[in-house]
Amino acid sequence: MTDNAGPDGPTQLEIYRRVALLKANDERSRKVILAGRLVMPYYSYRGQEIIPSVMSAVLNDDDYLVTIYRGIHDMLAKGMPLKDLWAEVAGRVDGTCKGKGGPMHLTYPKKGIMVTTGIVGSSMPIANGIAWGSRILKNGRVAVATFGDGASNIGAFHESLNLASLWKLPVIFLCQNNLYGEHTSYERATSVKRIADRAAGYDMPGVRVDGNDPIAMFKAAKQAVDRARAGEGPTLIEAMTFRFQGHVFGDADNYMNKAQKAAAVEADPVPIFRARLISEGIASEDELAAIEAEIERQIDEAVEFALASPFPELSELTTDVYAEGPAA
Amino acid sequence: MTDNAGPDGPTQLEIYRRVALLKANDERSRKVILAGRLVMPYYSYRGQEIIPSVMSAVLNDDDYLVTIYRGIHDMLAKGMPLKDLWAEVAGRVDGTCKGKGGPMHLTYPKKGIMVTTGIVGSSMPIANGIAWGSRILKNGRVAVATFGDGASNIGAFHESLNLASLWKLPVIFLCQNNLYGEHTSYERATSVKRIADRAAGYDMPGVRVDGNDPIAMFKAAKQAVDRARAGEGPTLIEAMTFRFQGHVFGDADNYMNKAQKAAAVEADPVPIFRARLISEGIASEDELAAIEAEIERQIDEAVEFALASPFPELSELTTDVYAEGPAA
Amino acid sequence: MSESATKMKRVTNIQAINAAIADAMAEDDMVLVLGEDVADPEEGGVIGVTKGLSSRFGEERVKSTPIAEQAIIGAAIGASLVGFKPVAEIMLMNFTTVAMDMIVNHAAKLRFMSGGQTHVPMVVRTMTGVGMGSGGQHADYLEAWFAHSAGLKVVAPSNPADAYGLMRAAINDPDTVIYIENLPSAWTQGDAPEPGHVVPIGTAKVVKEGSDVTIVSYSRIVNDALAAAAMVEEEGISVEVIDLRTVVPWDKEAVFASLGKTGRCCVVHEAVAQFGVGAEIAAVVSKEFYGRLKAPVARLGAPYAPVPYSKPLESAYAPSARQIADEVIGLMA
Amino acid sequence: MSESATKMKRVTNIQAINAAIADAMAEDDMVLVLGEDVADPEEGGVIGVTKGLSSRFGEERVKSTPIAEQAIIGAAIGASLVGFKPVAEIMLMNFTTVAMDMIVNHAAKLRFMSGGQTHVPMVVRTMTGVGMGSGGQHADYLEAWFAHSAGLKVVAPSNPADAYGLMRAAINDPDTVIYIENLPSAWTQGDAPEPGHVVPIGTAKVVKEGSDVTIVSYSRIVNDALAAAAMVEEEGISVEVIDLRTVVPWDKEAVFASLGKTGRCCVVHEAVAQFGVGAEIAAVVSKEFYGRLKAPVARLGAPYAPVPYSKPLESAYAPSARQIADEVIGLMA
Ligand SMILES: Cc1ncc(C[n+]2csc(CCOP(=O)(O)OP(=O)(O)O)c2C)c(N)n1
Ligand SMILES: Cc1ncc(C[n+]2csc(CCOP(=O)(O)OP(=O)(O)O)c2C)c(N)n1
Ligand SMILES: [Mg+2]
Ligand SMILES: [Mg+2]
Repeated sequence: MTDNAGPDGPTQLEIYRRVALLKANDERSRKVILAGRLVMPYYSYRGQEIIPSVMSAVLNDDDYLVTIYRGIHDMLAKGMPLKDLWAEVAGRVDGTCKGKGGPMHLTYPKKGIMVTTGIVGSSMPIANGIAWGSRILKNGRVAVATFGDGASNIGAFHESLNLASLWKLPVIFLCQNNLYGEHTSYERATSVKRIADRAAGYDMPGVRVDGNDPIAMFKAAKQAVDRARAGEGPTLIEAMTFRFQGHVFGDADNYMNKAQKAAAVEADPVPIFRARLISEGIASEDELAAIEAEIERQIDEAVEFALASPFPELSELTTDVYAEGPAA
Repeated sequence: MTDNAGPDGPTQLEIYRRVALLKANDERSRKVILAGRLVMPYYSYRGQEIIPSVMSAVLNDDDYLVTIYRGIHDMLAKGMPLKDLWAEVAGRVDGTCKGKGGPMHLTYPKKGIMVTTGIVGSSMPIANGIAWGSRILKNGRVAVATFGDGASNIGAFHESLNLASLWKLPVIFLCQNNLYGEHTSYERATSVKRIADRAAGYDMPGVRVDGNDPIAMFKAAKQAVDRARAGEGPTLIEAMTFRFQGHVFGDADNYMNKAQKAAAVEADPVPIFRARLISEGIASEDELAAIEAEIERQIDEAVEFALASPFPELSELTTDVYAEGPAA
Repeated sequence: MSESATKMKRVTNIQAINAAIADAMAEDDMVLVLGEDVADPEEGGVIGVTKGLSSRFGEERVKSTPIAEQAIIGAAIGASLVGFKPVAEIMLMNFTTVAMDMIVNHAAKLRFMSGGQTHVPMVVRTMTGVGMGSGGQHADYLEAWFAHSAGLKVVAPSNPADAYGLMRAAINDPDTVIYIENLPSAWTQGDAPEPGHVVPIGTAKVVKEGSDVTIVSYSRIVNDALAAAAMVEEEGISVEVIDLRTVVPWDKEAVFASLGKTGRCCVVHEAVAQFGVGAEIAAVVSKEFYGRLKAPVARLGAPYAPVPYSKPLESAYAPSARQIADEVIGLMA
Repeated sequence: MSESATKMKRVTNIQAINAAIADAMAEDDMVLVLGEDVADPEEGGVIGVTKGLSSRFGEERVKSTPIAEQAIIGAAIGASLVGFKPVAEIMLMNFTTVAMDMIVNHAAKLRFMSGGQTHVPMVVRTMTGVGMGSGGQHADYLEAWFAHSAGLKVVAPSNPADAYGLMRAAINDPDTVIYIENLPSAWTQGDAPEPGHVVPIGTAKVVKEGSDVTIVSYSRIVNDALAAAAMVEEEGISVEVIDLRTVVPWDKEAVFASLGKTGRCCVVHEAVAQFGVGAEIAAVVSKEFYGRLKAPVARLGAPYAPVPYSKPLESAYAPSARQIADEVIGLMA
């Protein structure tokens, strides 16, 4: 029922627009932190930009996303406005969550970004429920749960995939396999060679794909989303990628394999994608440079907006706990 | 490294001795409850006798077992004395646990019966730790975790199999697939056709075997135990069987498929095994009848012993909470 | 089953809860039910609390699940986030231990962490209580854990009419409500609720008036408190019994009003006494009535130990009417 | 690292805990370590608490695990049952929510349920505390949950020397000990412990003597209590500060002795005040000192809300030295 076409030129350019935004935003985040303008726990996604950029190009605006602490790339790709995002990570009232959630709990239902969790594995059970709701409402929306390779070893993964398959839910389990879970390498934590192979244990399609290849990633994402929307059930996608930085910005990352890391950085998917867009005539150097310049400008604006936004009042400490206000 | 021989005659007779004990004990338990001599939540294992009888014939006395609420068959097969067992389910001081544990928490370390749990899935993570300890001590002992088909859908299953495989632990995951988890049929709860197939997701051997066939079960158990003892790591055994009674004794079991149940009872593995022993000349009718009579006698004795044993003192309410006695 | 329950004179707790969920589902398409064995092919729950619901409302709204409590609560949270009002069953309270992340890190906090953008209007039904002879892992009262977790509400009815009214309130509540059912008294009868009867969350009820001592309690053991009151009445002690019904937020006003009369307080619950809900109530009361109490606040709960199996021990585990009566008498000494 | 720590004059909490585990492992082959990232290929833990241990004692005794908290605690329980003394790390306290079944239904209860045949002498190390800017799911103090679960012990040191001494005691303890480390003060220095120094579980310490008010506290916030004591001292109020060090079993004798002098009590912890450990202490003290207190027992804890992200809110979440001081002043009014 789904064809196997890759993205056309305009779609690729659309994807690149996101990729460039994500990369620039990551670099700016680290710069702002290093400059001491902002203090926050920051989980860099540098190297993983292609995956969510493609996924969001395949999704509709009103499809749902449940993501994790390392998920700012997912959110930006899904359409979270830069200003709201920056104000939130700066802990200001103009943030998506009035500054109360922070970088690990950004939420933006207007673009379907329903939950960001800091608990490994917890995106999946919740995405199931959203997908169940979609199906009852027959609104055609699908839900995507993103998570890491490390998360594929925790109980919630297992329970979620079993339930989703049994219930044939319109959900996509998107594993971003960056080969590390905190300080632990893939092989030291995961007993199976390919996480995608675990899908068979749930009678669910499982596909391992090069998440840094926009064409391959597009095909895999499209197939999964089409399947979900057609009521055929969930898919597990294992998108291979790499985390260029340590687990949390500032850690020494001595636990990472130096050669493996150097090779991955050498094969940075963003400049490769960019070069191909030009070589294939999809966009000119000037066009891309203009896009990138515009992104920088928007980030400038967002950062300044965020840092000028006020902190929340202390009364916020006890609001939003219950609908009615403070209790007990 | 392991041959594929079935059990020899004496071993089969040894297995039958256990099978007969288990069956007689289950029937007696229900009788004693029906007669009102004992009140207890009773999870009948009738129909599943072959599995633990074979498994324990393959294990040594000092190998370990972690079992579940529906596990009295496992414990008897592993060597828990009848008197201690009956006194425990009767809540008396002469019980294995002084009456404090009860039928869901029988424990008997003298025969390696380390934990009986009432929480679905929880036998597995604990068995891993016991196996880890065995390996450190280099004592050659293996650990068996038994659990049901329903338990294969809970998170602890997944975490345990992954860890056991990664650590190459001397542990056997013995799933007794009786096609129901409480009131829910296998297909309504489990997304995969064969639980054994989930083993591939942990790079672990997984085998589905007819758990009611002593020969097939023996081969599977032997291979898994040999593998574990040889330091080659864990195995998942899915032993197919059927629960002749409802989930807990007394429930109406309308949720069970009548035809399926009738067919299973018709194919009761115990008389089949018994008849084969005779037809193959492994034992005579008289020998088996004598064994069975002796078992009945022992059970008589155990029941009377148990019911004559005193209840624990009220001071037991707060002992065994900490080593030092009552706290806080 | 459901329609009739509110037409009968006497109903069991099971019938009352069943009727409450059924009535809510009939009124509002957004009410869902999920949990192990809850649909009719599985007999509508281990003890039939949700019987008939899937036949009446369909298996898309009433879903039996695998044994997977994280998946159950996760699905309920997700559905909540897109506008549904799920009633999720965690069969026994001890099994919430495998779902605490979903309940406490997520359901309780999403409203706050999202700055009010999302919320989780689900109900978590769960059964517990000693008396079934099931030993150490099936009968704990863990309401203190949930009470300590801001963002959750906790209710625990003692009788069918309140069970109905609190369920209706819980389903309508915009936040997550932990709804605690006592298992051994599930089959106990009481007066039937009026259809549509709502017991507002946070409202206690004076179930017996009195002037000497106030007993504060909730869940099944309220009935023992009433029995204790009757016992001491014979000795001339007049006891007021307050059924909190809601543990969070507990009805301070009602408790304070009663203590204003009696000046003596005994908190009773089935949970372990140490670090239990009674500690919070005793601490608040001791402070609020500093210098005005006629005796120190008494607390009664289970001993600091797991639930034992052996019948005589199990029977002695939760405070008995006799023990409550003795405690009350002690307050008058 | 370990050998030197007890030779240095000043050490961090990290160094002290590291030294305690290393010394215990050197003395006893049965001591094991497991948890996420704990071995040296993973840098000996996210903040290096177990650094050097796997290199010194081998990867069979010091094992990094997958992200699977049930598997971690399960493995520790299993090893405990066959004679080992495992030190299991659950990186942050909020992640105990996925392992509560193993901890509460199993570790805490196996001794009791087996009638004393088995026991679980494991230590569960876990870090928590506000101040890292990590928001709602990484900084909760949940000791009240464990305290309410009979069969567990709970300790929470406030300084490196106690951290060392309590770890040594916890490893030697025949029962499960929940060992709570404050994350933001992990790098804070204090006097180094003597090698082999043991702080017996259940013993509080008077960290400052005084005669007007007793502050009862534990974990990092003891330091704020001391600061508060210094503040009010200037106003002529003499404060005694008790560092409980052990939450279960808490040292009633020490607290009662102090209150015998002061007659005024303020309990301070970082956990949410409502239904927190402070409630138990306040309830017990109010009863024990009925009629002898000079003021109602004060309780200070976090507000009834999740931990907020925004810095000014996060900073205002746990009670500050200033707030503690004000509360103490209030007690004198
Ligand atoms: C239940 C739980 N355990 C441990 C942690 C601590 N932790 C945070 S991120 C992380 C690594 C996760 O790795 P992976 O799933 O591969 O995602 P990645 O960070 O690589 O994107 C760990 C262990 C947590 N947040 N939740
Ligand atoms: C975590 C948890 N959830 C639910 C239950 C209630 N429960 C007890 S037994 C059972 C069914 C288990 O089925 P299965 O694993 O197939 O084992 P069987 O009883 O068939 O031997 C359930 C749901 C439980 N004990 N623990
Ligand atoms: Mg990763
Ligand atoms: Mg089964």
